Amino acid sequence: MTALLPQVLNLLLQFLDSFGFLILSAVGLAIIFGMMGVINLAHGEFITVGAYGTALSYHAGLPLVAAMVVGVATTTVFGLILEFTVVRRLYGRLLDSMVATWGISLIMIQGLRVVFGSSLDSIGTPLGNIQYGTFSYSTYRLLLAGASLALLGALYWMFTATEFGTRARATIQDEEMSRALGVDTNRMYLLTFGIGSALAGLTGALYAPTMTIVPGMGSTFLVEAFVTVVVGGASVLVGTTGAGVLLGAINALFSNLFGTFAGRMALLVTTILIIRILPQGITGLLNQIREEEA
Amino acid sequence: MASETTTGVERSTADAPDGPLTRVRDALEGPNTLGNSRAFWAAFVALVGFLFVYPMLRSTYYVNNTAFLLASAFLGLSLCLVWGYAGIFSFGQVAFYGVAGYTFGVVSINITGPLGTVAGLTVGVLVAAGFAFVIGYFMFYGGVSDVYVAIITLAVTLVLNTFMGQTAGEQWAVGTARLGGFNGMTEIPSLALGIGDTAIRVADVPFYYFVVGTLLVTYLGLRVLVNSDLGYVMVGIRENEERTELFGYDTRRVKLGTFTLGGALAGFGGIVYASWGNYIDPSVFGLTFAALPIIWVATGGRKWLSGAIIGTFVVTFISQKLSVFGGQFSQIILGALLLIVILGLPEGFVPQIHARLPWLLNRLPGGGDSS
Amino acid sequence: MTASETTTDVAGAALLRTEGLTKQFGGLMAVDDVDLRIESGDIRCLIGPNGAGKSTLLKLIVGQLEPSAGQVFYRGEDITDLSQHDRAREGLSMKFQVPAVYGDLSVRQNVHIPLQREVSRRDIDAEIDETLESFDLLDEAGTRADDLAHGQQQWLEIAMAAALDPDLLLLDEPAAGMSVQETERTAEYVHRLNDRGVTLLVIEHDIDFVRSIAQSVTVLHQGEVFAEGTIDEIEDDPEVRRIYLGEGH
Amino acid sequence: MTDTVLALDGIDVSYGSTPILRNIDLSIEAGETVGIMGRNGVGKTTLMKTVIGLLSPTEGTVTYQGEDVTDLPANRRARLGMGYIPQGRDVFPDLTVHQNVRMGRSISDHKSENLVDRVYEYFPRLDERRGQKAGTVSGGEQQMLAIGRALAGNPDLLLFDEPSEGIQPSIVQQITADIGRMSEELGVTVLFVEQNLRVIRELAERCYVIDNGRIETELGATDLEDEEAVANYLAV
Repeated sequence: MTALLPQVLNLLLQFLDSFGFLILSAVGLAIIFGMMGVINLAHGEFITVGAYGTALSYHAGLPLVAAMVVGVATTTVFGLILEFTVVRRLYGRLLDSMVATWGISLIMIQGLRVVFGSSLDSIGTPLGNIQYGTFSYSTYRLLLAGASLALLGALYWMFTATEFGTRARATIQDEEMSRALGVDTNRMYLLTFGIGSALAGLTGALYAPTMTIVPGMGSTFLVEAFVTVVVGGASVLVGTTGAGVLLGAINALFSNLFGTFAGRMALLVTTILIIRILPQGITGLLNQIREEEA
Repeated sequence: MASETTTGVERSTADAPDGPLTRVRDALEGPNTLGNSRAFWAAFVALVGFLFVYPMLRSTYYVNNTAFLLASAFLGLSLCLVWGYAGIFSFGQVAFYGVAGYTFGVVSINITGPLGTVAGLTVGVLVAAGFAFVIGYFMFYGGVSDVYVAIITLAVTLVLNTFMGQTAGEQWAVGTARLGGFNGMTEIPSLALGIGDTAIRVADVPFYYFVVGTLLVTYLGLRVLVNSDLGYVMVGIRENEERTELFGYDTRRVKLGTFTLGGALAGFGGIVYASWGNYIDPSVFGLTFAALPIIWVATGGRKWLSGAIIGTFVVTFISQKLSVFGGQFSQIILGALLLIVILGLPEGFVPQIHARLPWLLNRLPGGGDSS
Repeated sequence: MTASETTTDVAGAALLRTEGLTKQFGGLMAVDDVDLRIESGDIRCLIGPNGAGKSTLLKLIVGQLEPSAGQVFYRGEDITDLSQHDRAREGLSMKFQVPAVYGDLSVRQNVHIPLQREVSRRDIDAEIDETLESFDLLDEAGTRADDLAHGQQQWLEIAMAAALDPDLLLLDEPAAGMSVQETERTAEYVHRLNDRGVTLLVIEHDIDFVRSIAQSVTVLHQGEVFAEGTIDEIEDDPEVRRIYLGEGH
Repeated sequence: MTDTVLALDGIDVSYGSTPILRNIDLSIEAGETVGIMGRNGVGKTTLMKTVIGLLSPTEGTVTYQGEDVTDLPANRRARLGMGYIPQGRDVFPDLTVHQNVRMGRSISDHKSENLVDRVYEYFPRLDERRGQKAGTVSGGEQQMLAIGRALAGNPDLLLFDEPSEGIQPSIVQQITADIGRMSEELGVTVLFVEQNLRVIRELAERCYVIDNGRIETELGATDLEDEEAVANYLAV
């Protein structure tokens, strides 16, 4: 019994860490994909911009939290400009949107390298570690798991309880009707893309203290983000959360038993199996259940 | 734009109707390929002739480099077939490329001599095709649709990247072939064709001829394929899968077959690459490399074989020059190029040039054969 | 109809028969327990007010939708579980309500794709010409399908469906959006196909068009078969008149 | 000073290369309830979408309250006071009934007052279902909701596409009565499209008949009294 408890606790902490990472990686991508049908292959680089904004302003002397705010703001502005200049022309052209945002990603990675060099000084993870028996955990990473939950809560509130959220959801459900009721859907898309960008920036800001800050760091997030969005399906909140729980558990379990590498492999195998069984992801499953009840 | 997608094929040849030359042209020509005129074939023969004498004109260094540029076209063509013709947006053609390259390495290191490389070539292509078949089966028979295809194939590729990246240890060896982690697999032998002492080692100039020869065969073979009944079905699936299904075609099977063939072709490209550099490493499964064939094919014109080949050659050539002269801006220019093509010339530059060719030729002194 | 009859079907009976065919979308019964019977050689029209379930019924027959309940028999054989392409190979063909041509391909290529199932490579060019000729599209052979006028797109799709040499052809509003002259021409094509031995099931709103082609008419209302008979019987039926005027039953 | 709320002048509309509407002229005075009737597929819905701005005419002008709105997008027109109730209701299925009703408020941007609470007075059944997802209520309730949603914005012009389509006759009657009452009490101008004879006769003060994309004729109040004549424009 006494030997088992630390094991279970360790697994739980690993799950929280994994869940937090999946959710924070995916949520910006999920919003842009779920609401606008655009696949943003530069999502990883949006996260990078958030991390750069944070690190640069931190090194310039801002306190960490303020630096993070700068990181988020930078990414948001960046996203808004991109929507206005490029992404706007790609609505309804899903595959083209992937290719074009890929081009953007190439430009961004190399652009960051040209301007800021091959890496920035790291910030250093704050808040120290939690010690438990032989296990040691970064307090900050656990805090990130908490942040992902808070973020999901905030998004849930925004989409269900605010005027903006209602209009955003109405626009996805029936764009034409929304326009006929006075919703400026172009502006809606601009704002949605801005929110998706802000969330990516937030992810970058939050993970900036834990990582080496290099121009190509976005790719660390991209795979997890895609896998989570694919497994989750089109429903931004429910799908993404479900996928985060499922994949986080599998990742934690396999990482714990067989190492990080096995955890990543398990993630992919799960994804392939889920797509095979549920082409519409967890969202599709939920809709099916709802249909049958109706 | 409309002209090359629509005009029926004119079949005026000097040959008698039903003569062998007409039959060959019938098989090679059709609305699914660009270049269905005598002028095209004349230019084509001239180009092939030039490629054959090229090694006599330039040093081995240039010949080797041109061979590398041309060899990339196998990967471009595989994506063109899968994405451009059948509408399957595979983001993971490099997975088959890399898997075949590694397989070739493992087999040819373990079985020494020419037999090993021939076996490696065969096994490598088969493994790539088999891998594509398995993934394709999962996707198409599971009802996975366009974007999800892209994401799954990309994810598969990236996991291979992770997997191969952690194979640095001693225990990661197949026989005498060490996988080598991020440092890659080294000492992969060059291709040798034949058995024992009679075998020809394919390196440098012979390698160049090998690439030119196989590319020529591949291009003509694919021309026959895409202009065949099957090619029409592929194009039908790209344009409207549901409609094509209702004409009695099993679209899932056609997609699976096309995807498998695409995997084999990409695999062949990977083997040529591994044998050219005597080396392969996990970056062939990386995000950056995965996107390259998409850039080549999208830029040149994904719906046409010639667009894929020319796009691959031109973009690879430009990025080589850029990395020499453009230095750190090469990726930025490449990304901008891609953006410009998608926003400005969504069909690629080759069909654009092709459509304007008659106009250009007529501007030349003496006019020209405008077909 | 008793249970024993559902499993046995006499050879040489109806070309197409549906039994208790039902399709539910959420809470809506789009098609509700429909028994339809179409004899070989018929031209049957399917009419009914908006939302009566006509298009859904066609999609169930052709296999684009899966029924919630019921069966589809074709030449006495239960084809309910057959895939769309297998049904097409059995001789079932369809023209959609919104023309589903290959917009980016030429008219010639459009016809090539279905026709190559029936015709060898050697003869296909001549056969395409003949098919296009019979739908007065030969002059447009090189045009991109998206660039055709609306009426011509409709005819192209009929030509494509007919190129499969079907035994049963389903047409969803073939004359929608057409001028009077175009509608007349469409009726002529329908007759020509029927003369070639094709059985037709046609959804149509334009009653003059229905009159010009139909041998028999089925009225669908709220997913159910409401009435069946000749066009005259249907037109004189006060109940049918009432559902069209929206007064229910 | 003119009291013309809506005027269409020489409107042509096409889908791609297919002409749907040809040379449509009509005008509606403040407070009127005007019907447009015709059989299936003659372009009625296209006409409604052109008025609200979801489709653009290839020719002609749309004038609303004296202002040329031909080039304004639908969302701008809605905010000028056009309430649109589409065919098939098109409620937002995943939003609650109340959220759906509130979606209509933007229409009243130009006014001080919105009518969210009045909606529930007119349709007590919606009040009972406030918190329910709109996709789960019955067809008749969805129709009430679509009306309520447009009404919530206190519109000056109500555009109504086939109020009777796909609804039980008893509810059709009730909804018809509600529309009549609303137009009277709120002074809203109503333009509706319909092929249900009874609804047309009950609601319309006058009526345009369209066929084949053209206005065939206009029926005044006395013409509408002749049931047989009207039926002939509609029936099989």
